[in-house]
Amino acid sequence: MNRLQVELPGLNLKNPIMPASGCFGFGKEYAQLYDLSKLGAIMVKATTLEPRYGNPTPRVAETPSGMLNAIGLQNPGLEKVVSEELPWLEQFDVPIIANVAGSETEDYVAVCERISKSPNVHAIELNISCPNVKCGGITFGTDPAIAKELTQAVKAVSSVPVYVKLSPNVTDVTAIARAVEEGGADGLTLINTLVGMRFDPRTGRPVIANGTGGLSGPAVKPVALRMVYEVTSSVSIPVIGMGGVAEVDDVIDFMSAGASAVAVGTANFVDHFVCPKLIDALPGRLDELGIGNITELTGRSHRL
Amino acid sequence: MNRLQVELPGLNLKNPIMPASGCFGFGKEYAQLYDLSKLGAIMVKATTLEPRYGNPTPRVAETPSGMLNAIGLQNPGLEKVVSEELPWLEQFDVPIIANVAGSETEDYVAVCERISKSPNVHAIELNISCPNVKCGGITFGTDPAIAKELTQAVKAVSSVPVYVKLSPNVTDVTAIARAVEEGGADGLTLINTLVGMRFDPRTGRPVIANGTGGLSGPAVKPVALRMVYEVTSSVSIPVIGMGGVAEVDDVIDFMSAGASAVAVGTANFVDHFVCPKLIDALPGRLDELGIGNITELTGRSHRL
Amino acid sequence: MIRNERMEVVAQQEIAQNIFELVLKGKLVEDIGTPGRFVHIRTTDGFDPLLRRPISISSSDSGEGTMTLIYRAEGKGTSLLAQKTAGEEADVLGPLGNGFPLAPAKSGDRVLIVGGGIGVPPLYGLSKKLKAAGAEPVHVLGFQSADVAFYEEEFSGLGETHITTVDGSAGTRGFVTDVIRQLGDFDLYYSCGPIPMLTAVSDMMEGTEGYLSFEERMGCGIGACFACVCHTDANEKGYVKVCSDGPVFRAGVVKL
Amino acid sequence: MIRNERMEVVAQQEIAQNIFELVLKGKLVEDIGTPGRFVHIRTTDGFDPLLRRPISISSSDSGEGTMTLIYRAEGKGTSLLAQKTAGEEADVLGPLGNGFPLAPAKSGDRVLIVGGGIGVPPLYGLSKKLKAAGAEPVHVLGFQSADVAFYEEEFSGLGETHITTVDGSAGTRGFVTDVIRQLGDFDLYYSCGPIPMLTAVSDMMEGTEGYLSFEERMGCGIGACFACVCHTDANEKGYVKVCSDGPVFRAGVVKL
Ligand SMILES: Cc1cc2nc3c(=O)[nH]c(=O)nc-3n(C[C@H](O)[C@H](O)[C@H](O)COP(=O)(O)OP(=O)(O)OC[C@H]3O[C@@H](n4cnc5c(N)ncnc54)[C@H](O)[C@@H]3O)c2cc1C
Ligand SMILES: Cc1cc2nc3c(=O)[nH]c(=O)nc-3n(C[C@H](O)[C@H](O)[C@H](O)COP(=O)(O)OP(=O)(O)OC[C@H]3O[C@@H](n4cnc5c(N)ncnc54)[C@H](O)[C@@H]3O)c2cc1C
Ligand SMILES: Cc1cc2nc3c(=O)[nH]c(=O)nc-3n(C[C@H](O)[C@H](O)[C@H](O)COP(=O)(O)O)c2cc1C
Ligand SMILES: Cc1cc2nc3c(=O)[nH]c(=O)nc-3n(C[C@H](O)[C@H](O)[C@H](O)COP(=O)(O)O)c2cc1C
Ligand code: FES
Ligand code: FES
Repeated sequence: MNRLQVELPGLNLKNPIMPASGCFGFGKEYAQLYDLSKLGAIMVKATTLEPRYGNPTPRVAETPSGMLNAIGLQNPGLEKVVSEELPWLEQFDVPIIANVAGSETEDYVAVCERISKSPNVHAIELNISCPNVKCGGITFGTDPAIAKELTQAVKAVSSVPVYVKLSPNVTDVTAIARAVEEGGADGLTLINTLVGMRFDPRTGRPVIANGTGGLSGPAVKPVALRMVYEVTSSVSIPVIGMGGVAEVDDVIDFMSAGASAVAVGTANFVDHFVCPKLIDALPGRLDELGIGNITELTGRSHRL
Repeated sequence: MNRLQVELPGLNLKNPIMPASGCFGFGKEYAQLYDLSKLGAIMVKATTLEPRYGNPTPRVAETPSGMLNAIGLQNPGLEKVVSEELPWLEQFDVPIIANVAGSETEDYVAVCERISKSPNVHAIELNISCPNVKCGGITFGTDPAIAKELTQAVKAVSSVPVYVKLSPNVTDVTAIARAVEEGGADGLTLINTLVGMRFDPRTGRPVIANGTGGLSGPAVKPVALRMVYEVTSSVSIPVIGMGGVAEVDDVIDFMSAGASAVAVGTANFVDHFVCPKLIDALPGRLDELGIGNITELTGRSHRL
Repeated sequence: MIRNERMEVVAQQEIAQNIFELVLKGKLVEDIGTPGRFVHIRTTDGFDPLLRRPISISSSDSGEGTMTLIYRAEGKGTSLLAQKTAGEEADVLGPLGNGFPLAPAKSGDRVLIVGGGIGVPPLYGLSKKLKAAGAEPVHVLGFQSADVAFYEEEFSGLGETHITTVDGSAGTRGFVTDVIRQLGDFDLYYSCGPIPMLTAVSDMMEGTEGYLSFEERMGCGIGACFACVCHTDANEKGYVKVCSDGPVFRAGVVKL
Repeated sequence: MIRNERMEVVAQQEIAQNIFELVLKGKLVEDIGTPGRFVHIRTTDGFDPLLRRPISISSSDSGEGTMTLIYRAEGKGTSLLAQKTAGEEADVLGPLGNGFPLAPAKSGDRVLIVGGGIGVPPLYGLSKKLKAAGAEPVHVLGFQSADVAFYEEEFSGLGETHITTVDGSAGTRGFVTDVIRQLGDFDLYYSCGPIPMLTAVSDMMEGTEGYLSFEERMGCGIGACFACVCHTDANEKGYVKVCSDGPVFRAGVVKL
């Protein structure tokens, strides 16, 4: 019995730790550092129908215990992802969660239909919340009705379960969560980044060329934990939690708050071995906490 | 000529630096440390109609580069504030901004009418955004129509200009800003805290007794700057910016983003002399930047 | 007067497992006065960890201009503090809080002093002063186990000293109350430690004048933020602030 | 192989105003190979500052197992790094990036090496290797002023060395291009420094084979996050990543 094992729609995870989308490319770079088969899953970089160059640089800026990014969904486009990136990942024994972005429903549908047929793609992560792209993304993520329709459209064509990635930049995250659950989502992932800015005090100009960027890292963890807690109180589909995870107790906290698994984004830039380290640290920490299987942690705080 | 001077509705500020509400009590404690007459203004602790004990403890928890609080608006109530706290502050040459909270329109109106007659109260800060109080606050702060009505009601009775304090926990902060501007607000202050949680990994329980708390400190600065930028792009009343200010360049950044003055909250707990230090550091920094009067900074990033 | 001073680290050593004794030098020491007050320490110049850490003043030497703190290095802040070595500086705000009142102790009084774990440090400075004032301090100090126990010798130098450990690895096995039960009557008592211990001690000593030192999560440390309030027994809405009204309260004031 | 190693600080000294020379020892040095590669350094164990700092390897000594970095302590991260003293550790990821190609330099070639400010360090290791390969390096190093200039002697030991400063406080007053203009023809050139300098140098050297080292804000430092892309001249959507495709590119590849 593997006490770290977690079963989710479409995903049989060796452990609940996976790199978050956009922080791990399509795996090639981190594969130089460690064996990707160790990971619970991999959320690969957002894929769009056409290749995208993304935003001008600077695209990142450091903030206290966090960072801003406005990459702008740079990616090689559906064709290349399906013909090169995903097949390359097949050498590893790890399920892939394909993050899908677009500007219109048709884009999303086209990408999901095709990418969900790739043999190692076990789930779709529907990115309706990317704050760094001008049109589309943001309305999908902030309007419950639109989010629900998109979910339905994608569910109709996807060959694998669909997880919808929620934006934290909303008044009531549970309203969106309930809407996409009604739309047929198999699970949720949250949070994406908080919209933020930084300025250059010398010039008064924004540091990020795009003006605004998405805030991530330990700074946002309290907001992420609160939203995971709220969302898991109001829907019954499973949640993959993320936002500032960097230490083993962060994994414990996200699961206590209600998450079934945990994604790690920014921390991969700070400690490039953070994912395997978390996986290695979990059994010992479970022992200290007197927990047998990690699944017992999920939603613990709701049951107190 | 005082190059740090800033003129705002009801407020003639020696300098743009003021302690934020709830982080400075009614001034007595910090008066042991330095002369309060140095400050541009003081935003005193939220006042409610009746005395409030607030939430159970623990009420604060540390987070990466930030903190959560759920004080729950503990305060001695209108009568005592008006008869004891405010008169005590009259010995200092500093305008007071009275932060007013309530659960219903009638509370707000009653407190504003009375407190605005105190001789040293030069402005009201209408707290429609406190995330730590169960009823009231949060709806006032997240619904544009309700926020507008409340503003109108308070404006009708207040003897001094009214600044409305905005919540960052909304999808579109500019919608609330425009609504309260239409309601007659003389100015805006932002941001209040972001709703967050922290858990105790040993037990899975929230660390803050109230469950959720408000996130403040340097961690939230990127979100605060973005909202100040957005709001000052869409209204024409002045904004007092806050959220994570701790260093002189934070003051520069908030003003570049559009703020006319800046409030300092959490940083008062980290460096108890931060306000006078910022005030002393500003002239030198303006020299370095080649800026004559500090008012030239306001909204600089919008003009680039 | 409350100062914010970059104090000089004179010495730091680990005196038990993860328990550090830190000697700091600076002007702030001049104003300490009574034992039981505390300081608020910033452990990094950055913003993580953000908040100051409240640590009791264990003892002070106004001649040398030094004070001694004893603390457990556990979380982020105290672990950083434990890395400081002689010659470096520490960012200290203080002295803060009220401290233990000495006036109630008359010469010849038999005074019970009860400490639990990391609540023990401020009682050392207290006991020294009581002894100097002619009182007879009797110490009961409770620890988890022998490896985290400290200052037994120092307290023994001042008066009768009993150690208890939960696992029996030093002194009597059990809790401080097991020992106190056997020590007869006292004119006065002082205690500092975890809430369950304070409750047990004050229940047992009911009828005797006593002073308890409390801990609560703090923001400002000076009374401005209302983070550290405790209900009083007086009435529903009554409260005190641990940082500025306390940390020491007469037994019975704070609702336990 | 890319390692994440806690390397030993062998020495650190300030060699010009706010310019530090840091010598680190560890296994990572074994894999450096070509000059011009960089390392990514975490400057605190906490989360503020959060990101690693990219710093070029100035030179390395595989016998000693050490490498030397030269950097300006300016912001939060580099200021923390500058506080490290011999015997402490630094958290280093590397070696990263491609480095300068040595193959194009033939024995006897006259090679121009142009550095600007904090772009100068990696050129030192490069020049040593070129010299060892029998080429004749000619250095033109531009600084703001004399007090932030460094390594003039070291470069002079390897070949003809010209210093320029903006304020004329050392060497020729003006920019590197003012000097290069007078140095005649070269077989090859290498340059590292601010973008305006790279632009001016590559314009002036048009027609000569050259290699330029770029800087861009980084997230991961290994090619995974797309933070550090630059447009290429090739086509609209073409790009390279400074961290993993670079930081060194043949002149003309990156759109300036
Ligand atoms: C008046 C007073 C006097 C104290 N005197 C001593 C002493 O002499 N020696 C000693 O070892 N400890 C003492 N403590 C407890 C000490 O403040 C905490 O152990 C310390 O703050 C924990 O910090 P950390 O970095 O180890 O933990 P972290 O887990 O990183 O702390 C996170 C946050 O919680 C707060 N916190 C955690 N534990 C406590 C606690 N028990 N009380 C208050 N805040 C806490 C921290 O201050 C910080 O804000 C005292 C506390 C108070 C209120
Ligand atoms: C490949 C490469 C090699 C470099 N080699 C050297 C070197 O040998 N010596 C040296 O002094 N400097 C070098 N730099 C620049 C160095 O990385 C920055 O000066 C440093 O990151 C600034 O950090 P800080 O803590 O001083 O500044 P902060 O202002 O605190 O930095 C804030 C953020 O901006 C980033 N940043 C700031 N300036 C730069 C910059 N110029 N380039 C990239 N990121 C930046 C930081 O990495 C950090 O993420 C190199 C940069 C790159 C990309
Ligand atoms: C550089 C960077 C790029 C990102 N790109 C994507 C993306 O392509 N798609 C997506 O859904 N989220 C993207 N994200 C958001 C992360 O997946 C994650 O939701 C967020 O960063 C919070 O987690 P963290 O604090 O652990 O980084 C990106 C984040 C970063 C920092
Ligand atoms: C302990 C604490 C108490 C607060 N109490 C109030 C309050 O009573 N009324 C209010 O409008 N804001 C209150 N705030 C919010 C601050 O005024 C400010 O808006 C927020 O903390 C962001 O600024 P900062 O990051 O500088 O702290 C409180 C904040 C803290 C940390
Ligand atoms: S800690 Fe702020 S009032 Fe006590
Ligand atoms: S820094 Fe991440 S791709 Fe270059």
